Amino acid sequence: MAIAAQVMKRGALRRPTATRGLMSWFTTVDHKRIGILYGTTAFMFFLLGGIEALVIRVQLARPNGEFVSADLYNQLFTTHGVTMIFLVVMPFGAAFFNYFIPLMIGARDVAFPRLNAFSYWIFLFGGLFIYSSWFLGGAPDSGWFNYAPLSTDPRFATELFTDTGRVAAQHRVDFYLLGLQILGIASMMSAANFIVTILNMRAPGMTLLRLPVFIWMTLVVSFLLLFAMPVIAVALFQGMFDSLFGANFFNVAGGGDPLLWQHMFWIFGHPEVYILILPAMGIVSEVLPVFSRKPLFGYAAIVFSGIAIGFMGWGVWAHHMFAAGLGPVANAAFGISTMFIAVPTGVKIFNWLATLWQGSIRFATPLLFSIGFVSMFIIGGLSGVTHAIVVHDYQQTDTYYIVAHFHYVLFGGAIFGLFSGVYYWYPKIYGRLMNEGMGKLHFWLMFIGFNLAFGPFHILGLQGMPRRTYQFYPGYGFDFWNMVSTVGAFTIAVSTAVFMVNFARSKKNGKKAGADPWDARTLEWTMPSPPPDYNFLEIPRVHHRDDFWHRKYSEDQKGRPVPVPVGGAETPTEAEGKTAHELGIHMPDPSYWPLVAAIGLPLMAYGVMYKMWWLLGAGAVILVMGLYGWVLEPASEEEH
Amino acid sequence: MAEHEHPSELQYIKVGIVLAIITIAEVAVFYVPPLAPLLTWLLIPMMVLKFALVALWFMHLRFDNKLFRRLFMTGIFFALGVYTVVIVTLVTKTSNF
Amino acid sequence: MPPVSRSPSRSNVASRPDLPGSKGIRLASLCLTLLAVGILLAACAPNAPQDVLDPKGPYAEKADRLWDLTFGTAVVVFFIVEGLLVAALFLFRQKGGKPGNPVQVHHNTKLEIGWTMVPVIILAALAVPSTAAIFEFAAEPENALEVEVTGKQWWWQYRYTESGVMAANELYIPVGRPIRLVLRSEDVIHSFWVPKLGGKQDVVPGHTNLLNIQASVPGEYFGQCAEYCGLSHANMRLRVFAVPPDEFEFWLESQKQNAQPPPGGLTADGQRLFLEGACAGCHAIGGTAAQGQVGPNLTHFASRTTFAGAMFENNTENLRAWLRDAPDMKPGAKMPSGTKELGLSDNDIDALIAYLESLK
Amino acid sequence: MATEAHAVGQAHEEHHTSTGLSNIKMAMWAFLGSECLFFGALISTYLIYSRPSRILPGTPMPSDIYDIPYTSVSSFVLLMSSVTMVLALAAAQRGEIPKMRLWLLATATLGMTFIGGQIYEFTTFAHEGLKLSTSTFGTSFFVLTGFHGAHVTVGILMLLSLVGLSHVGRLEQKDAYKVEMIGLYWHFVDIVWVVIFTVVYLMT
Repeated sequence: MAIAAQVMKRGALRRPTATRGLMSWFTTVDHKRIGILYGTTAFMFFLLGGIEALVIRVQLARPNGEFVSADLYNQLFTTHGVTMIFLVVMPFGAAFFNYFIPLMIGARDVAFPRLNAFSYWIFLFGGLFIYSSWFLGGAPDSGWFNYAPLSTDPRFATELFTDTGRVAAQHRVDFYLLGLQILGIASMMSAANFIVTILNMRAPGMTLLRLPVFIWMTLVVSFLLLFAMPVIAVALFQGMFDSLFGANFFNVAGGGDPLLWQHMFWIFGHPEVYILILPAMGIVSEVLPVFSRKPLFGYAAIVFSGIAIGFMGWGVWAHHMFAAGLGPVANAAFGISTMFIAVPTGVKIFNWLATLWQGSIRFATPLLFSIGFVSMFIIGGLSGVTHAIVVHDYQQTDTYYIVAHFHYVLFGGAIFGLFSGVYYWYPKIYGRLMNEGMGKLHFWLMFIGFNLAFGPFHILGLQGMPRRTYQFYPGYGFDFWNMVSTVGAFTIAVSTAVFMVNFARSKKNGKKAGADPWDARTLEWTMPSPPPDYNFLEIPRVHHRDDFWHRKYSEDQKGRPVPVPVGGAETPTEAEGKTAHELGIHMPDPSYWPLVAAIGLPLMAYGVMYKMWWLLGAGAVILVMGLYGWVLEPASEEEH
Repeated sequence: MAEHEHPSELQYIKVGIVLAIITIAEVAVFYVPPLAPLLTWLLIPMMVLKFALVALWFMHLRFDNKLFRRLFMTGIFFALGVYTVVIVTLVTKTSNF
Repeated sequence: MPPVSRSPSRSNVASRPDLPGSKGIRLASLCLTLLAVGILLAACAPNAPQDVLDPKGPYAEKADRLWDLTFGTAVVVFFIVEGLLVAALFLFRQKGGKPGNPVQVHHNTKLEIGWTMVPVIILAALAVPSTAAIFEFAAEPENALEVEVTGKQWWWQYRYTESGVMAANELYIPVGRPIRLVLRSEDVIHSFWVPKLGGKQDVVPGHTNLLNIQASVPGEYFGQCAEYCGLSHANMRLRVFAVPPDEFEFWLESQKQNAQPPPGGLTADGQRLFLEGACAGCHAIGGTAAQGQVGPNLTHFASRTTFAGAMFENNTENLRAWLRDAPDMKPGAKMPSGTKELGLSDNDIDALIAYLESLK
Repeated sequence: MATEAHAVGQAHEEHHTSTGLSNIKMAMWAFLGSECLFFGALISTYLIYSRPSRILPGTPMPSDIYDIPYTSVSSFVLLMSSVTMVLALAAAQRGEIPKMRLWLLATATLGMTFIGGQIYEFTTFAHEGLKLSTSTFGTSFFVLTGFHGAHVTVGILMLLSLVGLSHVGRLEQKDAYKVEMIGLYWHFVDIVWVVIFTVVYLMT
């Protein structure tokens, strides 16, 4: 009892204090380091998802491809989709959110630093859990939208032919059903964390309408996550009950309805599309003004159109189900709502164009990727409008035309935007600039490779090539463009290699960046690069949108910028090189508990999947003990 | 600001008594056969009232900053919106059952 | 502009050389134009039997007209917007590597209202015919021929409602008459699609979906399952044979007949094997004791040009390979492997082939 | 509210936030807003799946199996636990720790009574032939009420943890916000049951 009381007073373990060294990465609660962890992990998964894509493209380079079996192909396209959406684009966005929300709003950390670390570890373990399926009987093979009952009814599990006869491959889809639940927990927690951070941790004077657009888009994304994740969580939960415990949610023989899955999936799935694209839109909205030396045109319109997209995104989900037989009334209603969601997106594009117009445009790599985003997103947006013609969508849906559309939105859009962010913020994160020549090489290779890889999909889809087919037959006119696409895919792979070399070399050899290499506009550029662990020596007081720019420049009568004599970034002071502790700034201490508690979740998931109840119990105990350790940790600086 | 006057314990207990009375009324309505056709329209308002009483008084939404109310109402709004459409489309869809 | 060098970073900016952007822009616009041209070319691609842009019936044509309208609008918008983008990049690029001093324009309300309203008007104009078409497509056509379609992993079963004629994978229809398809599934979700005759419609277990198709020209039309349905989704194909009405009636009459009894010899051996072995458990043959419902009805098997989900041409060689080891030819096939699972000898297989080929 | 200048050393601004509102309370309300979509999905599923046309013939119908008086009592118990919860908070805010502890224990006890009742109800239904896999009714009923029961159970654990904290002096007047947060969760779980009781049980 005495020991227990002692533990409850002092915490079970001493709080770690190291902020350097390998171990410190496991205990860190610094939003910047967590951001780097997110980014690195997302990039690792990007490589895995990319390898899957390359295998797919080799298989489809020629008709009747024999490179992989139908069984392996189905696993590959499923994991490729799941990886790129849940393990690449979402966490890549989260990497930037983590690193830059506090820096851009003038805060020292996020609202809940340990919760932030917890989200990361859950995300990592969720991703590893899904990938562990490759070693445990095969990866999920029902496609990323995992339509019931193919996915949820064990009777339809893939039949494998072995020496002993036909064997059903069990549990493959369970990795999807349980893994995405784990990832969903991470997303919801970080969403709540970012919402509170953005609403509550702003520097004095940083009113909502002075927030950088990237932060606005983050806020919208966080709300979308907050409200969309529960819907898929329930669908996954129900699918899990069908798959493992014989429930009837999607089992027709028991009265269930497979369309319920589709509704729930797409109620989540459509906001998810905006979850994936809005961060990139935010990045582009930061990059274009900096490299055209003009403020973002129509700030309010861009912000409100972002919010409008967030709302309208909830009213279009059934356009993924036009061919499911919902009836003409539902199809008409969703067709019309889908048409009009193009409007706020169009507004954004026009405002970006107007930002460039009459600017002084500098073709640095971040700008090139942003231009790549805008130009490719226009194509994706326009093909999106063609889907809203419902009776022609009956032709388009489930063909490569759709695959083309969403790759133009998610690769041409999201990935280009995210790479723009990498090049833009790399000097802030690592203190050195990335090599411009290699950056431009990367851009052009990726831009050309991307259009070669995905442009032909438009044509293939309209020629009638359905998606998710492990082979196409000769004589359908699909041969040429498939080969072109494969060439494009490998061009993208080469461009990614260029990026990796550039990234690694620039960390050592890049030109020193200084605080403000781009003559930028927002607060993160006021501090040294890389930023000290406490971010701001002094919490800034904000007077303007683009506050940092206004510190550097005033305007003459014509509205042209005139340098202010004493503006600029923080100059090195006696504070440089000193830790937060030495400066008397209280920063939250590292903690073991987020990592410990997060380990419990995948264990619980394995326990449920294999019905090893002891493992479920053990995982739950680890989770609960981790949370107790967390709550009882000495609350020296951080209270909750 | 976050500081505000909380209701007294007596008020909480009064709210509790009202909640108890509504619950009794709900069950009573359920057992009166002549009211059967109206059952839904009688029960829904009582449910909403109970919901509102707990949220406004016990959860302090009545006294707290309106931001909290908005956060909560957004969730309710989205839930009502999307799930109503789902129920309507699935129930009206021609089916073998 | 006076030299600015208060912070070290500022000079950093000015000294960075910039590659001329215009070359890249030209390259990019070339790529984009090629892409647009490629899509247009796809419309007249030869040997594309599933080409959406080559409609051969009123439903597909109606959708195609709406596509032309929308795609045309999209192309115009594309060139305007991308053109503005390229123009901005070209006109307002930094010259001589020196940062310019642009006027700090923040917004322009009139302009912004304009580019909000113009898309609204364009989209509203597109929405009207699009919405009307949805209801046209859903309406039940007059004088329609009804066919019940059942999707199964991984083949199609047809039953002509009026005559009760059963068929698999290959659908005969009369030219010029609308076909009302009643779609059901016995296992997972499939999607019935013959691009040149109409759009696709999902085949959802537990639901009965409806789809109208019609051919205005005689011909052989290709189609395939469009909703991912498991291992052999890629191999769940179909053909539609649109024939003149009198030819169709002739076909229907012949399909109503029971199978001819075998003349004897190898064919009779084949029938005996078929009826006594595992075959009859899954397949039905009209006029015999074989009434299995799992696999396709084989009463007029030899009259079909393809088999196994329209995957293989119906010839002796393919049939032999199929009977030897179906799962090896078609991943996941429910049809047992003749050699590994059913223990059929080469002679057995020859007999079965002889019998199947007699089922005209 | 502290609004000192942002001097060096004023690092962690727990007490002066941009909106003046508590971080953790805002996060809690965001979470509860999100929970509405969780329960909304499960309740909607139940509404679709408990329709007579969906339920397989020969399996129990809702009207056959519900014991309204019994459920009314357990619903009443859970409803009253909200009263004790809010009284615990009032005591905590006044710093009356022993009184708070008593009310927390009362709340947890009422919660456990409710869970006990639910376990009994589930067993009875199973005996009468309604299991998870019996029909869509069984499936959607057990998953909805079970999911709610899991929420109540987590709530009970948190209430008991609060009691534990108060025993070792880690829950004082200044920590009343901890009681408030767990109270918000508890009330939410309660109002979800208000909906379930009406929509699932009474409107059959």
